[in-house]
Amino acid sequence: MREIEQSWVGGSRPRFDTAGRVRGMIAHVGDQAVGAAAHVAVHRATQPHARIEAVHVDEALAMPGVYGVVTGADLYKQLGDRLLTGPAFADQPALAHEKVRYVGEPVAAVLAADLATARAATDAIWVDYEDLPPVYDLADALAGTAYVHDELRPSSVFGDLKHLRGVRDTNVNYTYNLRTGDAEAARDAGAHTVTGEFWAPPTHHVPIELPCTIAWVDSGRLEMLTTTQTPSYVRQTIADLLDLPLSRVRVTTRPLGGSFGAKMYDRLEPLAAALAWTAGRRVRVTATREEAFLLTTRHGAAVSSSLTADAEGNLVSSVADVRYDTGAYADVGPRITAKSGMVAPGPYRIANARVLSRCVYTNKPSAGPFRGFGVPQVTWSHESLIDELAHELGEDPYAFRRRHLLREGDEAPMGTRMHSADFVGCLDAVANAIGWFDPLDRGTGRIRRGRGVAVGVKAVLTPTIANAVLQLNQDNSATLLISTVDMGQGSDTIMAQIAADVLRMDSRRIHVVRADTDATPYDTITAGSRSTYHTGNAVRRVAEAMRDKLIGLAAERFGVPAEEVSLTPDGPRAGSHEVTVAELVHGHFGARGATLTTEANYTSSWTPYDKETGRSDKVTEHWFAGAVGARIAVDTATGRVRIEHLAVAGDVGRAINPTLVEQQLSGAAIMGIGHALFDQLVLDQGQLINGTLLDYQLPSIRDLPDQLTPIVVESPHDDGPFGAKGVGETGILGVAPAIANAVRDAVGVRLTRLPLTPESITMALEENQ
Amino acid sequence: MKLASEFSVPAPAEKVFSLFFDPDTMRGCIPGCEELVREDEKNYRGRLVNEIAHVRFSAGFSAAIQSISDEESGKEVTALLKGEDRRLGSSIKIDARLAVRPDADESSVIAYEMDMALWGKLGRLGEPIIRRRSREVELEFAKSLAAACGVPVEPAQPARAGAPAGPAASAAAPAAASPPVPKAVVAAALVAVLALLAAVLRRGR
Amino acid sequence: MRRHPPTSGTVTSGERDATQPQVRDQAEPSLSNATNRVDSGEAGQITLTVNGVTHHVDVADDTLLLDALREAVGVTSVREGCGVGACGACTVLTGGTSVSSCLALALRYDGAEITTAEGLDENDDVVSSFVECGAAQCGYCIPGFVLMSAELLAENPRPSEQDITDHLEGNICRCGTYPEIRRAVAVAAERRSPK
Amino acid sequence: MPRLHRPTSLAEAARLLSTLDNPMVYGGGTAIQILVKQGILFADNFVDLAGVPGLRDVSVDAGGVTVGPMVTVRRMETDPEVRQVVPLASAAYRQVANPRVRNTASVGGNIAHGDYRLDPPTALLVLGATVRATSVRGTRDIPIREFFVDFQVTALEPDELVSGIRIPAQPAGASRFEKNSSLGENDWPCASASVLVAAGRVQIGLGAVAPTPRYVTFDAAGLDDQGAVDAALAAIEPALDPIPDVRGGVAYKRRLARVTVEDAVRGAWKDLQDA
Repeated sequence: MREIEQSWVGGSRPRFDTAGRVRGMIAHVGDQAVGAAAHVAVHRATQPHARIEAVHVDEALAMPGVYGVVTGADLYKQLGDRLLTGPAFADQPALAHEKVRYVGEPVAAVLAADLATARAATDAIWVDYEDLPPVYDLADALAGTAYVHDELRPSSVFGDLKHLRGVRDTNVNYTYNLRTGDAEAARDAGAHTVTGEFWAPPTHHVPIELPCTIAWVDSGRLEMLTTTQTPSYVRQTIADLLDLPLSRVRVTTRPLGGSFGAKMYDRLEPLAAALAWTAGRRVRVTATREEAFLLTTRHGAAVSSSLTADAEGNLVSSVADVRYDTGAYADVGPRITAKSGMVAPGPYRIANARVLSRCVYTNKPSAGPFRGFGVPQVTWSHESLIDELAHELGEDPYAFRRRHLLREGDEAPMGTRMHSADFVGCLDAVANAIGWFDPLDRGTGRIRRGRGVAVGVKAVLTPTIANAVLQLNQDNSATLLISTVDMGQGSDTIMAQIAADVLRMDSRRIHVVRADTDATPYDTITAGSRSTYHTGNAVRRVAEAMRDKLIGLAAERFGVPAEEVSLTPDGPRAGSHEVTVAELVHGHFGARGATLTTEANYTSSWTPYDKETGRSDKVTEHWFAGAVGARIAVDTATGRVRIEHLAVAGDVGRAINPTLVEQQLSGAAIMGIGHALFDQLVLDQGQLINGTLLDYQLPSIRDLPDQLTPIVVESPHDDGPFGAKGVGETGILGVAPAIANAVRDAVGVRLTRLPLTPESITMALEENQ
Repeated sequence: MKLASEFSVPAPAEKVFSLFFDPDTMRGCIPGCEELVREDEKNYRGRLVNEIAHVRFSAGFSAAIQSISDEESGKEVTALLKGEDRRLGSSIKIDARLAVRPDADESSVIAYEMDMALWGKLGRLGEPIIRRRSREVELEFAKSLAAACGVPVEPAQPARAGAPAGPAASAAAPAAASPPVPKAVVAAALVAVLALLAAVLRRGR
Repeated sequence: MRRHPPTSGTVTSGERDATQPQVRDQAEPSLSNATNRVDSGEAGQITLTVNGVTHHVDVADDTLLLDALREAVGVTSVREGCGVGACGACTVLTGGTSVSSCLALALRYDGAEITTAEGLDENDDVVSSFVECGAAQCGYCIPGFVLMSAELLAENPRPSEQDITDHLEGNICRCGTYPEIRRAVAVAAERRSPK
Repeated sequence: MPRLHRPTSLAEAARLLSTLDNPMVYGGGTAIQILVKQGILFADNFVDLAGVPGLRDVSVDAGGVTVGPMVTVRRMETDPEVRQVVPLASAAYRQVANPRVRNTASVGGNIAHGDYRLDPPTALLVLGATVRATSVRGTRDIPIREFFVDFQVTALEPDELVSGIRIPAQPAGASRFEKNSSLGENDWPCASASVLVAAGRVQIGLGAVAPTPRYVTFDAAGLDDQGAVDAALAAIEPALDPIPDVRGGVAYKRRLARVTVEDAVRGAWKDLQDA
């Protein structure tokens, strides 16, 4: 392959600016020179659920260097109900207003000359509370004796939640029902049923870059530089909050130092905007690591489920009761509840399925999006159950799955057909990689070995909108304007590869502009592994428009019909006619430095699911299919699991950049190892007790498997750009159940609660004796 | 977190209760109790100060009696305690149940169960320190109480600290010779809970 | 952290190597200079030589080296990730030795020779190996890994895979770039000391 | 933050500790900075030992190793002479946190912190180290086995600082340091043990399984490896008093302590046989 072709689709060119990243010379939000700004620190609630009677700020105000102290009541006076924001429910105030709903909720903000002063001043604030009955967990919440919110307030973002407006006396803010066939009857009539009570704990994303927002007012406009994955959403939120036209709000970003879902929707931005606007000055809001733990979390989820086979071993019924603990604020929990609830039966041919999936408020830090969007929690349940059912039937867990997996064209239990979702290919690949069909030295004495597999399915975020603007410079370089945020996944590189492939140019000559809502066009969101497909399609279209434009100009210049002109790396050609892009563009405009501009849109569509049955013939634009295989050794004395080989496969449609795809798969797998073995937020009566990196456990280089094999499976999607789909989440879905299934294989115990700590394994072994 | 334990005091129940009724004795027994005021039949408030190792704590607290059960088989009281240290940005809430029963050989047994919530900076320190300290202070309190009874004997081993709270420990206990006045029981509950509170907030470096 | 008003406290300046713990039997040359004191509980000026350039930096008693480097010197590769020395994003080398700058008082580093990732040449073996191995996703934590790797290879030119793991265990890459990082360190070692 | 004092002599440091309100010794500074950031540290004055001469010295003689309090943990791990004379201690120091923290953390601070989970005290207990404590009242030597009094409480008086540690040369025999974590591999230990088999005795130092590091010893005469393991498990039983936390409950920590000790004893026994 020529060097230029290495930079196109299918080429493993390095990320943009890898050299700059390695030496730390790429500036993130927190590195930007701010100039004189008020530094902001936040006083936080010391009650899980209480009415605010008074906030005492005088001592803080009197401290030298303190510019001001702002409370929720102050903001409410100016903003009214607009203070309450959120993607699903307008339930979260930037500063607690009237009530606090979790320990650590922001109650008052101090603006000061420097951060140390601001933080010191927050210690001088105190609050009089009248405590209210706390709702600590799902059981408390569903018992319904105390309510986190007096009534539900759907936001205007998701139109389908309107019917919930004003509903009172409940902690359940959303319910998704799936009814296909008669799952209960089929279960009762079935020959073999396995059941389980599964628990996946709350976890945290912990991107190493801490969140930071700088906001200022410029000529009556609110401008902001912030660590967000969702600049277009934030612009709308800020416009609503401050009651400004969208044209008077500007949100800009820089490359993020990781996110995984942590930096989206309403994080520091509403507070920063409200403070900058009401105080009329530049503010810089940043979070310590301990504070970052409180900004959003991954939903803890309980799943009570069963899976039934008939006498012939065919799957006949899947029943699941799924409860997502969304904490004090709904955030995007309702969407997670639906999108994940609908795949709770797993990627299997099952005639009868019943899912009740609920999103539940509690008095804890809010849970929101996290790599996998709620699906790992239900994958934990369905992949444990099917494994156990295979054991009960005396079948090989790999072969049993393979027999029942959905194939191309099959309709999943929620009514949507499969396309470009090669579950079988993924499962075969990981089974082969870990030597499923080879004899296994199972060990004797203390060390016992086992193998496990798991399959995952997830729908891409749908519907969404992506736009792209392309400027082709006269020197045959280009500037691509999109609002996708590169947070490590390499989207800038991939988008450039797509455009360059269409335009037959070197992708390294394409500059991707960082999201800036004044300049880059609307894009729904950078999340849910949607960008390669959605924004990629917009980029493909914008490049095709540019190609057509160049060909048109060349045809004019050559005096030939456009159909005779082709675009080559050396410029347009038609027979003996040739011209470089530079000559063509200069010739067209007669000016140096001129640019050609095109724009394009890509919007995906869906059929909303039926309220009663949860079914839809097109619930998603496309599916993600993945599988994980694990070979592990359990030290039965300590209970510790050692992963000898972890193979992770994902169907990506077509790999735009195979190296980046492999990194997404292996990176997700490593994150998944944490979720499987030790990663969890521990709360005691609403208080987070392991919210520092001394106690919160993240996988280090020591936790790597002895062997880690990412496997790219390509089953091209008819409508994907060059057949491609995203891959950011695929790798994480099945990691925990694959490892748990391997533990089951090794030592015969079925664990249903994550993480699989050595303590839980030894306790299960003891109970088994 | 839940804490449960019991310890015996080598004095008859009546004597223990009368000491409970004596604020001076109680102040001597509770580490760091600077102030203890009875506002009405059911409500108390006070202040605890501790300067131990490298954490200094100063908390106002209130205690409200929720219920008193004065049965033949034993005495039981439940109370709700709340405290706050503004400077440390920390709050505590304890749902406490306390039972007192006469024991053999002129002694009595105090059993307690606590459901304790600790929020804010101190809460972030997690459970181990609290569990460890609560046991220590319980021992200390039991010793002080024994000394106040004029019997400087090691108290019973409070080995169940940290065990999950079970049913009331007093269920099978023999009846008290003479029922103590409710207020005395209230004071006993308060004392035990305060000892716990002090326990929580003492922290070595 | 609270700031304190100026007091009559004393701070020695000109200490050169309180921060050079790896130097054996150090002569502590600055101690003869102990009378050279500035009267400053609030602030003092220290000298930091960062990537070969000398900076005079005003610091308070409680200024952390991390903040001095970011705010006064202007380096961006040294980053706060956890604030408690557990993630390694704030790693710097002082006299070739790795330090968590988020736990280090700037005053203690008066006179120190500090290297940050920006200070490494782009052709440096470690830097170029990381680039070639694709050992950066978001890249936020990578400068810390680069410096730890540079320290390792200076001490141990031919590390085993276990040596690499042992030395990098205190750095967190949340993107999960560990396999590429491990490969990059091995490549750098090979490049620097071919077998 | 408290005020920082930077004495330039041991005498000045001791004087500061005796006169300042709520003083605290600032050694390597790693643990202290964490407490400062947690916002709960109660100290008005820090006495920084970085400028005191002589506190970074390590001297090795036939009888053992004398270590200044500001010697880094990393040096104890890497110094060839230390490794030769007290290999068990060196092995334990090597397991502290990560290399970057070991570069800064000090030997004196490591023990003065009194954390029950730290690795080096297990080896110091076994080797019978002595802690030298200095104050304006003079200097005294505290046997390490009397040093760890309670949960984060040591035998140091408030005005005392650790001015040195003497570690006797490790006797001929065999030693092992083992530790197990229960969550991430590089997490704090959930159980650790130093074991020394020498001169007919087995000595064991235990970390993380009681409010303080614990020391037990027993006669090894006539024991085979299984006999030594059985004796060791019996000997440690009364010393185990784990604090339950997110890393494990009491039962699991006791179990892990037994496994850790068994592995260390077996390893040492094997080394002895192989020698």
